[in-house]
Amino acid sequence: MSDAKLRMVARAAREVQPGMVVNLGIGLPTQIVGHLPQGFPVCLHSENGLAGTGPVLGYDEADRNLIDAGGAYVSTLPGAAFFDSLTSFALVRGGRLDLTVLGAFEVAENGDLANWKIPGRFSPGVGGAIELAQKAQRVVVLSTHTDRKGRPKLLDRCSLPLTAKSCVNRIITDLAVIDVTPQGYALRELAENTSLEAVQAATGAALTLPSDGDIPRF
Amino acid sequence: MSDAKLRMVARAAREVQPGMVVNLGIGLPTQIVGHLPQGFPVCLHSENGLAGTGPVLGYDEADRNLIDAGGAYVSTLPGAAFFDSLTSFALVRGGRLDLTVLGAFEVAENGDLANWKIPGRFSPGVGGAIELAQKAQRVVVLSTHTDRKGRPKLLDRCSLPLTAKSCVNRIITDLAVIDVTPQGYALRELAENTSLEAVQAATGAALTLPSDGDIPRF
Amino acid sequence: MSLPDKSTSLEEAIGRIPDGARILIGGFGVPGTPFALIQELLRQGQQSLTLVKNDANETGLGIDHLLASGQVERLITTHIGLNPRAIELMNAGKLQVEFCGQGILAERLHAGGAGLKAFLTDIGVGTELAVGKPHQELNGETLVLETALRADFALIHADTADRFGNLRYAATARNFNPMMAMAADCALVETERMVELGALAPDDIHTPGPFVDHLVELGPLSQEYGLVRR
Amino acid sequence: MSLPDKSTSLEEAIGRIPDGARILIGGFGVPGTPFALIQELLRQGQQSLTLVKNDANETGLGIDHLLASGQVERLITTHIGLNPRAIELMNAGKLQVEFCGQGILAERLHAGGAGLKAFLTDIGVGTELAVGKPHQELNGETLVLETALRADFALIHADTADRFGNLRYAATARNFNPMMAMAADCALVETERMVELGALAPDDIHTPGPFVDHLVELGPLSQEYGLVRR
Repeated sequence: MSDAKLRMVARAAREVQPGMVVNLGIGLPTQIVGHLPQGFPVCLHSENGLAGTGPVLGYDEADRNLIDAGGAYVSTLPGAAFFDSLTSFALVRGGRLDLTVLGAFEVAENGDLANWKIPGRFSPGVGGAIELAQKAQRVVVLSTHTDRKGRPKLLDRCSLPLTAKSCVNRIITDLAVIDVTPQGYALRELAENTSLEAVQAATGAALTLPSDGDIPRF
Repeated sequence: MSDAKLRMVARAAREVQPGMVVNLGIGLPTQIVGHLPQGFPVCLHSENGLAGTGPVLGYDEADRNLIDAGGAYVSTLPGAAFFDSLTSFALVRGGRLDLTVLGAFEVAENGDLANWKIPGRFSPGVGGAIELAQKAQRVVVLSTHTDRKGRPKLLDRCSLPLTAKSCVNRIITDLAVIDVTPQGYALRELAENTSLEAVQAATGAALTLPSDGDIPRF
Repeated sequence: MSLPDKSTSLEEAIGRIPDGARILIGGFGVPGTPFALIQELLRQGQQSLTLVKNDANETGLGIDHLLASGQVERLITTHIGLNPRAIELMNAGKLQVEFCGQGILAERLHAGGAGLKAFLTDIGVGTELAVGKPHQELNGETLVLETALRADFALIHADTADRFGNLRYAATARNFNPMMAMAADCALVETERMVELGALAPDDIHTPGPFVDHLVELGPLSQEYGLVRR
Repeated sequence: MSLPDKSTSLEEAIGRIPDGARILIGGFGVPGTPFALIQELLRQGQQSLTLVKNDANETGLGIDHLLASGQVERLITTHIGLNPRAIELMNAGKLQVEFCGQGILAERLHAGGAGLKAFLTDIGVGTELAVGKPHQELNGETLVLETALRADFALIHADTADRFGNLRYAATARNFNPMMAMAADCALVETERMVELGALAPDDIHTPGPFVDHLVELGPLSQEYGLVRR
């Protein structure tokens, strides 16, 4: 993993508070596990029917019946529980999921999220993303600031089909930590190796700055 | 139990076919268990969360956590399962209950059943009766032919609040076995010690007789 | 990573409940009724409560104490036939009672716990039980709209639990407890046995820990939990 | 009294399925997918099927065989991203695909299994996922009406079963199997182990026997059940 990605993931790990029930999306969010302190009190939820997910296992240690929602063979913590998909999403929609960390294609300044479909190119189905995004108590997007072609992912409006409306609370990228507020995007932190100007240039909507002008680095 | 009641219960036991899932209401229907042949293949359902209910137990053998829906301490058959109330009524409404045998205050010739409320005198709540009556694949009423004051319970219309509409398939009383048909009540069998005239007099609606005039006794 | 410890005391658990709270209470008859949590609620004396419980227990047992003490303003239930006091209070207008079909109550709690808003059913159509409820057509059939039911608290009785709140129930003591634990903002659990994390096999858990907020291990069980001699 | 025996053969179980049937199939990825029942369905060759399954498995696994053989007309699913053939057939108009949110699919199956008709939810409101679905207001909130989902058959994979059809699933192989067993007119189950009546503790059963119709004990498991090396 590049230094930039490591920094993003380490920063995202600080979003996980003690005692939370957390669902980590496929890809970068999954890497957060490696950045939590030893013995940190948290319950990871996998929407295919597991609470208390432990670290990923290698092929030789794997149980053929025990995967996370991304298909990785995982271990369980002492106190883990298995359940059916009905119970798993009741947990999400019923308000028991404190935090989800997800990837994104696009985010809008009102918190709209698009992360499941690119018409004509990618439409595999929404899976569990819609309910995670709409119903987690807190939604953090962990994503590169721009797409592969350098275009901003943080926009005033999404152009892609939405996963859920007004659901994103915070966005953590390789460049910045940005909150979605009633006044739009609010810059909270800057990555070590970037500048305010670079972040503004890479963002497709206006950024509110801290009123005291002091922007912490991460 | 009187001879008449014994005869009713024994007759009702013949409604239970091999392989059925059956719910027996409180009171007389519960007595059916004692009239099934040894080892008879049937699954009794108790709506408080049990399939495979066995015979009632005495106080000394009872488990404080194991009752049927009438509050009786019961045993379980090998292969019994416990489940929550959600699953229990899913079984009923989802069509997995082949037969229920229930008591009645009143039945109407279109199959309407009233067995839960007498306004001003008795209104303890409907419990599970509504779903059992409306959704069992087959509903058999097991009841005296008349009430304590000698008034017919089989009527053209119910006067009491309904438990469920057009739900009763068959009525077994101390006097007769009567089916609910599109043409109204159809007399199928007469009790040993009664006459057609006595049954007609005790019934509050017209009775269709077998076309061949032959009425079996039970 | 490790799973958080949610164990607490009876007093502290029930102390979270304010006057006017809406409380789901597990149990069908004696089995599964959280008698110790109910006794502590009686002792602390919170007022103007709305309770949701399958039945009103019997005289001198369980929520009958709360009816007798006047702490209950409203009861949502399926059947109160074994509690003459409940019927008397209802008939005297001192207790508001809302009756619900038993399986419909289970589904309303499931809907609440699962974050759904309402469901459509043919149960009760054409009877007094559907009067006053919204009706609507679907595919030519007339259906009743039943709303989801959630509450501020749930009082749950478990047989065995670990400190994260994974629960197991015994026999027919399961009944409404799983749905109620899921349908409350704050689920308070009493358990007959507390075991170490990992002592319950992950396949054998009836209510997963994430649905539980606070957990109390019971001492010796009071007489209320015992067999009822009839 | 005794509980009936529902054991049968693979051939007889799948032989009940006619052309044009609507079939629920358990599994999330490999775990819980009834590969042997699917292989027998491939062998018998029933046509014009509608399948309901969380995902389309991966190429060369599970229902991918039925897609390749052209037996499937329609697929109701949540995500087919791991099966390029499914996406290709969909894009070519050779496979009708209806997408459903994962938890909404679970609830639609629950509603079907529980004999409810529909439910109201805020999930998907304002997104393309709610387009074409009936909307209605409840307490000032705009909601989507999601209909119950039932089918003629369910193909279920259990870890352990007794001859009455009480089932236990292993780890995350549970997933959609319990709701699907409940939402079918006829639930066909394959089990890795068949045990005697009474060998499963009544408190430890995931799917109670009354929901199961026919039951097949598997021999040695095929490679499809094994670990997937990535």
